[in-house]
Amino acid sequence: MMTDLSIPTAPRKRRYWGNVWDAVKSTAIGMGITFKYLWSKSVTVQYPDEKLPTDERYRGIHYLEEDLCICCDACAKACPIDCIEMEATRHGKELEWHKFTLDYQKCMFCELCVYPCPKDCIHMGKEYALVVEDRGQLVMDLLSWKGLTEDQKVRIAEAEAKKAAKAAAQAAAQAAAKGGGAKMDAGGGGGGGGGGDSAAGASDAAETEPTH
Amino acid sequence: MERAAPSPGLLQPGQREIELDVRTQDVEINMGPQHPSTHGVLRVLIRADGEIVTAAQSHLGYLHRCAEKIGENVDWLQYLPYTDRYDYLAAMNNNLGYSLAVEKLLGIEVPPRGQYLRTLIVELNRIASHLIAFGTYGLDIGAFTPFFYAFRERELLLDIFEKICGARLTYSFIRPGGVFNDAPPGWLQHVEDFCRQFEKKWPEYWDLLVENKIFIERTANVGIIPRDLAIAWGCTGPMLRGSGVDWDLRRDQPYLVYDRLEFKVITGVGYRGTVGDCFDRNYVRMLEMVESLKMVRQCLDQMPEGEVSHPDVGLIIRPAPGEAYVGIENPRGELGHYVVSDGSKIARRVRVRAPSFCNLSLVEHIMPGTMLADAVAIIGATDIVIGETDR
Amino acid sequence: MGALSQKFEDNVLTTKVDWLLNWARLSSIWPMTFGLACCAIEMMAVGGPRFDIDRFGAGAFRATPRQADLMIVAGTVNFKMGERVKRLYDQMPNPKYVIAMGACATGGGPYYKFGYTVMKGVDRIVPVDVYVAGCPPRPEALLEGLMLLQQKIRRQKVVRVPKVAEIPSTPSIA
Amino acid sequence: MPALQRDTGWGPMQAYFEAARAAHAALSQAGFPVELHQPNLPVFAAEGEAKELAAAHKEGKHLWRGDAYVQLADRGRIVGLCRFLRDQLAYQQIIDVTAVDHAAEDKELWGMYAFLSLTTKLRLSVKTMIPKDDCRIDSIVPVYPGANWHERETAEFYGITYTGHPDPRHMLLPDDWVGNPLRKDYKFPEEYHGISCV
Repeated sequence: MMTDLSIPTAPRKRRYWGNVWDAVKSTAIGMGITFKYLWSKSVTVQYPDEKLPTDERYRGIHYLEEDLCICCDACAKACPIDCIEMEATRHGKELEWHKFTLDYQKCMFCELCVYPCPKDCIHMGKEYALVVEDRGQLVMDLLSWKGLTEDQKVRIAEAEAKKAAKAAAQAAAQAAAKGGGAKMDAGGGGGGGGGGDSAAGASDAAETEPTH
Repeated sequence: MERAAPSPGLLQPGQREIELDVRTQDVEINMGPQHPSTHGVLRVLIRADGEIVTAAQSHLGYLHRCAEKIGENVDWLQYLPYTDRYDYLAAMNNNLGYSLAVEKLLGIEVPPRGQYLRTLIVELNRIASHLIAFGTYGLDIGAFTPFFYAFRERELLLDIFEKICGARLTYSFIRPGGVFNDAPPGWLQHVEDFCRQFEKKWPEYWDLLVENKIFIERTANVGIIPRDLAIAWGCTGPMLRGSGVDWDLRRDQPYLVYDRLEFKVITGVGYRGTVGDCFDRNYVRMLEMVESLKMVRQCLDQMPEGEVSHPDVGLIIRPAPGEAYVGIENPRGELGHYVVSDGSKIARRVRVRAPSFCNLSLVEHIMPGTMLADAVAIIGATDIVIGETDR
Repeated sequence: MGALSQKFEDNVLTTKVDWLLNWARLSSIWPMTFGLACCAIEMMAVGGPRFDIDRFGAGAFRATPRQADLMIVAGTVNFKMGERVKRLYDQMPNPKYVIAMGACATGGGPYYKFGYTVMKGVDRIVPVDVYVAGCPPRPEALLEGLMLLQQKIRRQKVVRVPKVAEIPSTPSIA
Repeated sequence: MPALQRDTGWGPMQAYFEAARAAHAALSQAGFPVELHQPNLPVFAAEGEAKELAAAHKEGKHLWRGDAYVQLADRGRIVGLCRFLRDQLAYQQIIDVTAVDHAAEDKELWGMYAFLSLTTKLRLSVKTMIPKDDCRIDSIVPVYPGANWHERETAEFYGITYTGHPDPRHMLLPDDWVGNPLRKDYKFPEEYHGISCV
């Protein structure tokens, strides 16, 4: 239902006592409105005891899905103030992370770093309260681990072993080609070596995407 | 302080002693940059003879943040977050002004749903901005309570903004080519709930502050800006309309979907004083909230389905060479963006024509002759945002 | 505290006196109305009904630095304003605290790269106690900052002699 | 230029083009040395416009889009032009006074003026060239008082001297600031009053 929002016409000019009456009356009306809220429910949120739920799209402190990230620098380039810095060493398809820092002395939470990410791995989180006593702590490392994980080491070892096997097979094929000429064997051996790698899902695109 | 103050008791030869009731002398008062009743870090140097202001001079630049230089150094899209920060009370409108200027160079039209969503959210932001203007204006002239009422409703609006774009103040939501995200499910219902709630609250503000006799005495017939003066000094927005000029870019040079919406342009009518006084400027803002609410409702009714952004505009924008000026109706007046492109991904020039800047330039000229206490009322009624005057 | 400050050794009595004084200080921090930019709006929101900074005893926003204990630097400080910030800080009575609210006050923020007039951190002119990240920080984050400041005040030694390791290193003031 | 079939969403384009044409005609009739510049790209981008633009750029053709504007050849007559616009063509409001520096090696700055008419609801932008080695132009404050602060601001950002300006103080920068920040050859300062800028 629409409340009537039309404006009443201005009353005629009043003299001294009229003014006094106006002042008292309008103040009383205002007091009445305020008084009405005495019994209504308070809107105050008792932070930190109760916290408002942050929304789905809230742009808070970033978080990084490190296992997906390919260190492509797209977010750093999209940042208007260059507050993202990343550094990693490549071991074939695996990345050895050294740092991925976000400088909250500069960051303005504009979300422009999130859009260009090819792997959709950097997000704005729901955390917002970042208070420190030392300014240097605001340069935050988003990495949850540094260096190589055990899984990665295993995968690197596997990949290297495969590479070695492939190289050996190729060498053998070449030797065979020199000797008799069975090229078909060598091609088949190489294909089988590539297809058997099941752990390459995340790092597959690393070869096609632009690198650091 | 050219005039030396006469020192009591020391008579020059041949001088006759005159007893004065009140001995006044010129004093220079620095209002600001840190002052409770200037909106931000404005410094107004006031020379007063007793209680009467004889001259005023504004000093700006205490919040100069080089927005225009930054515009020449970052990408077209990367500049968008900076537009939030010059008029931080109406960041959506700033995003819109910049986006429209870039779209003019891109030569693209945003899909209807995008247009409606923009209109809707811009009007909601106008309400939020006018709420602050209303609350802090009360605060300026001594009424503390309206501030709490204004902030209570504003928090509801900020919840709405937070749901759609994830930020409370610096939204970066409207972008060149459309908007970043479509409304989440249930969001439009949320807006409708707000409309219903706000409609009940608005008459309270009217009774609480605008009809209050003390408020009327402080603002009516104070700081009168005649119609011609307002036009000549390039005032826009509520400042111009408060002086009785019937001018609103939303109606007269319609952008977005304003030509499909029905609304009234509010002008000052001298409701409690003379046309163009501080009361009228506040009056225009108060009633504009209602008009904005009407527009929001119409947008909700007419909201079409479909895409919200133009598909061709990506993250790297390369507009055609050329220059474009787009002025939109901000809560404070005409916000103009003048952009010059050379066809590359970085702008040649981003010029911001800030409404507060132009409105404020007149203030120092209407202040002389008023009482010192009225200076606060005049600055408050101008509703400036220093982030915008200084950029 | 003047003549009595930091004169006494650790003992039961001085510890309790310290506790009492610190408790009094941290429960009635009076901030200064010192809004500079966007963050000031969030600072006002903290004073508003939903977040209500009065619950922490810090709701009495004073307009003059002479009555204030806490300066919340809410917004971008540029060189023109920096001079005034310093002057305002100097006018505040001891003990005084500074919260740098938001990215701009902390380290230049978004204006770090091309903002030729923007000071890259307010700690270049006044010593800062607590930094609050965000652009602008949510009101809750500012409340968090206030609570951190209260913790910091709780650790203060008022009448006791501080150990060398506990003396905070004040940044050089230009 | 084809008439618009749909609404643009950013304001009445066609009306502004016509305003520029009409203003140009009236001004040249009154004896002002003006020329009209109109965009030569359509208002709405066509498919594959980027390629067309690139090709045109290679050939040295200047294709551009945006607002039409009137260029004044003799910058000494800017005050007269403003008075003519205000009195004869009913452009009551000055909206903006600014300048553009295109490149550090350019010899000239653009001086830009934007006008608005409240009665005819039209806009007009006027441009004039200001050489960098003789960076002065007459102030239009006597005609449009609203240009006062705009000119002060442009003066400090670009180093343009507005002769006859009633209040030529610094506007936004400190009084002892060195350099004109919006010039393209501006060097960012290293320190200010002993406070490092980096």
